[in-house]
Amino acid sequence: MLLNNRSKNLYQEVILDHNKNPRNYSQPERFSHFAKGNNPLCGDKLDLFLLLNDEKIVEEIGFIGDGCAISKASASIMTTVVKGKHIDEVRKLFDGFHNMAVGNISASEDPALRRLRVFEGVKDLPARVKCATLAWHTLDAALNNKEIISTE
Amino acid sequence: MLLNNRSKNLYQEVILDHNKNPRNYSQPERFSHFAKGNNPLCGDKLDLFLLLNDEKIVEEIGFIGDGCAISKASASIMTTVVKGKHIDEVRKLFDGFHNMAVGNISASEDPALRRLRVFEGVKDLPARVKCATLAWHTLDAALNNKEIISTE
Amino acid sequence: MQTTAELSTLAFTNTPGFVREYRKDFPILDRMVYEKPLVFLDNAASTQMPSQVMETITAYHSFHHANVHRGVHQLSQEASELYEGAREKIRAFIGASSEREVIFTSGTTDSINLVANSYGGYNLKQGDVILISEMEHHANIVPWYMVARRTGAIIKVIPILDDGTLDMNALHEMIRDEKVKILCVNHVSNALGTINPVAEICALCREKGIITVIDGAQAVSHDSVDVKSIGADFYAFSGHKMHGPTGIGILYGREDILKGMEPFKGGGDMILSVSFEHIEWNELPFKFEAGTPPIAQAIGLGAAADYLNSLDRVEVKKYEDSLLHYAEEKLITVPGLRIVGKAANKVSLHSFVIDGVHPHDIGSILDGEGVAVRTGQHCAEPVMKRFGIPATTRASMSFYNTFEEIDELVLALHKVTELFNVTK
Amino acid sequence: MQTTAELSTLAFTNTPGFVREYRKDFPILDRMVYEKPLVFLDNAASTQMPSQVMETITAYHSFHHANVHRGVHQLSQEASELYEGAREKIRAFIGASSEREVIFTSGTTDSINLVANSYGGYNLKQGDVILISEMEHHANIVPWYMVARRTGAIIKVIPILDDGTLDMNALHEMIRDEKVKILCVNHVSNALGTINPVAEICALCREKGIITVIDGAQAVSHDSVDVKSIGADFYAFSGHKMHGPTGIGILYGREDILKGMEPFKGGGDMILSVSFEHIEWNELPFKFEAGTPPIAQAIGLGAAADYLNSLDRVEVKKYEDSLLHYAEEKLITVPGLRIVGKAANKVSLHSFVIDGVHPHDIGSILDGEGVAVRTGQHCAEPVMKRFGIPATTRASMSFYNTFEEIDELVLALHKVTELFNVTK
Ligand SMILES: Cc1ncc(COP(=O)(O)O)c(C=O)c1O
Ligand SMILES: Cc1ncc(COP(=O)(O)O)c(C=O)c1O
Repeated sequence: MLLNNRSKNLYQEVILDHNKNPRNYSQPERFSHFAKGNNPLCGDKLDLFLLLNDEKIVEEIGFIGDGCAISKASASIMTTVVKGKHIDEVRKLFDGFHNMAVGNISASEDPALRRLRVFEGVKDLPARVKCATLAWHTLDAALNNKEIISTE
Repeated sequence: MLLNNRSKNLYQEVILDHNKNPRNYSQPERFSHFAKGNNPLCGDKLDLFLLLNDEKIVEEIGFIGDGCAISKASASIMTTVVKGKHIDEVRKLFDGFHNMAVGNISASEDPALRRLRVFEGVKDLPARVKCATLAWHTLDAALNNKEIISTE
Repeated sequence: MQTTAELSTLAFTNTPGFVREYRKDFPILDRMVYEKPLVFLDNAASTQMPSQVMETITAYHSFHHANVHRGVHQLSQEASELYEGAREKIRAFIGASSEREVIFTSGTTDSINLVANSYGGYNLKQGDVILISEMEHHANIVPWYMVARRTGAIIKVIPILDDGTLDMNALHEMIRDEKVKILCVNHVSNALGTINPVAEICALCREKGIITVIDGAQAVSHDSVDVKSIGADFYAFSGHKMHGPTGIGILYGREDILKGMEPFKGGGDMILSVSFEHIEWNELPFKFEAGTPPIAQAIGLGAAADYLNSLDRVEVKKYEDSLLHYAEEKLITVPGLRIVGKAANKVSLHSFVIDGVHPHDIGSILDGEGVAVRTGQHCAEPVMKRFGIPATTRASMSFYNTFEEIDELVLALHKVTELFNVTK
Repeated sequence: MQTTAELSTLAFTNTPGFVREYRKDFPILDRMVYEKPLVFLDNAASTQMPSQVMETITAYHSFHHANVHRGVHQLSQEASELYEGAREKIRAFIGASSEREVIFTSGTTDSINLVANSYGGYNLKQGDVILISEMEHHANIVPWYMVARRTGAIIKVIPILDDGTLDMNALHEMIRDEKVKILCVNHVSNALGTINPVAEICALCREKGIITVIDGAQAVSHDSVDVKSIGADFYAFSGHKMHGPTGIGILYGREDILKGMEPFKGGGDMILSVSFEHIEWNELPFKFEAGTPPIAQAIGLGAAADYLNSLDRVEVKKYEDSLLHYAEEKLITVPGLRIVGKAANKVSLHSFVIDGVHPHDIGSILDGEGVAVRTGQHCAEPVMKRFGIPATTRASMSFYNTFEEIDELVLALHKVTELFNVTK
């Protein structure tokens, strides 16, 4: 059946796949940073765990949570993308992702966003931007040692 | 100068006269019944004193108070009308006056209302009905031994 | 639950002509969304306004507006008469005994806060019990939580059964506790659609001297309500859920109870005299209406009552029942779909979940198809916890919805399950 | 007071063309009353609404209405954007730092009750002092009286001088008392027209750590208001007094103070999570907006702000000043007339009494001539007591009133004094 374009752009195969089989979906044995994310509007909840090594590189990352496909896939893809990266780079990615999600920049402008561009479609669904960015805001909070954040 | 008809009908010479020179404007030496009337909307205030004799006839009546011309003239004319009357008759007059003021009956239907018909014009000024009837409601309250009434 | 055999005895199996006529009164129903005709199935959140109500409001502003109660001039007289006339319309609409029992508030939430503060705040003592049903909207929970914290009263919860009805056995048991002073229950649940037996509950409470606070927000648009035959002590509802304006609601209260209550808010018009040392409250209902009231909104609410009265409400109720059952029959054809709330007595709404698809995703995809439904917790978190689900999708119908719109909903849901690859 | 010589330096001595243009926006100004053209001089009670605002509201209901905040569907998105967009308009209109400081209420009265309960109720202790000016409207007295009774706080009154200005010497003296925690004063008095030096008062209070609650109900329609340069902790006003709808108002509050406050009302949208045991409040400003907000009214208020912004407000202020002084020159020609409230800084309203004629009679007779004024105590009983009068007649002007309308007022007043045979 034919789906509206906005929905088609957002609910791509890769998102549906990460929703069904989220990667790094567990609490790592050791972690140095932790935060809880919460989007009360749609009930998305997320616990995020990080292990930074001495060089400030993300050595381990894992999450556990419940939420819509967008929030879950975003968390899953985020973990795969940031693993092994320095936190300065991670923070840049967060900025880039956020700007792409709210439509400030196009994903094609920033090669670093290549694997995140599947979420570009949320910019047309303002109600869903928070779902897509929840994991990233939670990551930012964990890095800044804020334990609980909410995107309402 | 030409005045609007509604105003002319209400502010007749006799009302203006009673406003300026209210009759029975004092507290009688002896009284058996008393009530305070209050119309918070326009700040009309009225103390009413009555002496009923054994035959339940109004032997003495007096009032003191502050208020608009309509409320003052109405109190003044009321005292002159009810003096010497039996309370059954007084209560009938109250009903008649009230019905005339809200436009339920025309003054000409009831000869007893002859001296009160100057107030018939209030029926066209709904905001002023309470001013015209305040003294009468207070009289009714005094006869029923309610001490404070309000027409708000 | 209806079987197909029973369904065939329903009043309507097709959208009747009168519904198509009524639809013309609602300009918004002609809207397009993403180039598709809007299918508005979010009426439990807020209903749409007919032109008749809009015109009443515009006429008020164009010809009669002034502040009420305090003026001798013509406009103020007219505004006061329209405002008090609206009160009388609402009195008749809900069968209250007197206009003194009809208080204009800014909505259901404001109404319940008034009761919780002005009744509860002054009458509840340490250890007193407030019974609240598990299916309440937050509006009938949070004000009680706040007043309980202040007074030391205790909240106890009347449980829901698996089918989404109130556990009446538990209720019978719970009201035997003499500490119970107040019972709060909605007439109709916004999350489940359940119509509660409020007349029965109020009668039980009356016997025990328990004050009943009935949240009628979801009831007034679906059927005629008579507060006297329900026997409620308090009954609250909102304008925007009965095709009237936002910013207006009603608190009905029994006169003898209202009389003894302290005001909730202070200000102009609710007093007889003011000094810095002593203040005398005004009479009912004005004691509870501080300041300039929502004049235009009250008049709009009166017009909404007029509009509802102009419908054949018995026929409309039958039609909504048909819609409800038709929707059920169709919804259960969607793979993995489960309806939450299966009470025999429901208003025309269905809350449901689909295995493996989060309601928020359903809502977005339906939106893309032009179908407006609500997804989430519906301000009824305890209901979600009770059923062990994070949220539901809710399709809530009004008399202006059609059988064809239900078909659109179900078609869109099939697209969802196809996309998410849900099989039975 | 102006002498005639000074008068001639005024900006306008005739109704300028732009006023005649503005009048066309207000359909009600074309009304006839008893076959005479309406002369509406009761703007301090409630202002009239321009078509632009009416049209915004009707368009909202016709094309965009749905409940806000909670929906993923398009209409709910649009409604939310319009509602939050209105908040941003109001933020800019009053110069608040952030939208978190702008709370939608149902009016000034509701706003002040919120502060009295959520700030006063939690912070005032036995023996603490609330300073209230003697020229306050009941809306800024009664809520404090109620909270004082509950907390044991004491109300002290800042007196008014004979000219209708605040006794600033007394104020200086009174705020030296360390028990003073809150000071309440209106920006503009509705009974006298006085514009109070609120920036100065707020600065004095800030030094002493006294919280300022400024009632701006009468200020916002007459001049631009900037809450930051005033330095108020709280600033309250109503939609219907600035050409917007009834049923809506604003509470501005400084973010750091609002943050620490408990909510006033409980319900949907003001919480993050709810169980019967624990509730978590939402963020600012939502913590203070329980339930479905006055959506259409907020949007209407935003449109009213747009409308006011579209005027040349500096020119309009000059024009209103000219009207005020013209009215004064004319009024004092009426036998026995005395203006109550002679502050040098006044908005365009005059309260007055006439020897031997009760204001209520004046009001009725003026009404018969098509002239709408307010008579009574103007919800400011203490002001009446202060001046030893039972009531006044108040003619309050807006930018759409004309010099000719003042002439009509004065002509009608001459009829009154002739009828009542008042001579100098
Ligand atoms: C100075 C002042 N404060 C407060 C109010 C109360 O405003 P509202 O009745 O809109 O709540 C008014 C108007 O009635 C007023 O003039
Ligand atoms: C059952 C129920 N109660 C109370 C409310 C609150 O009504 P309002 O938001 O209009 O105050 C609602 C709607 O949101 C409701 O559905």
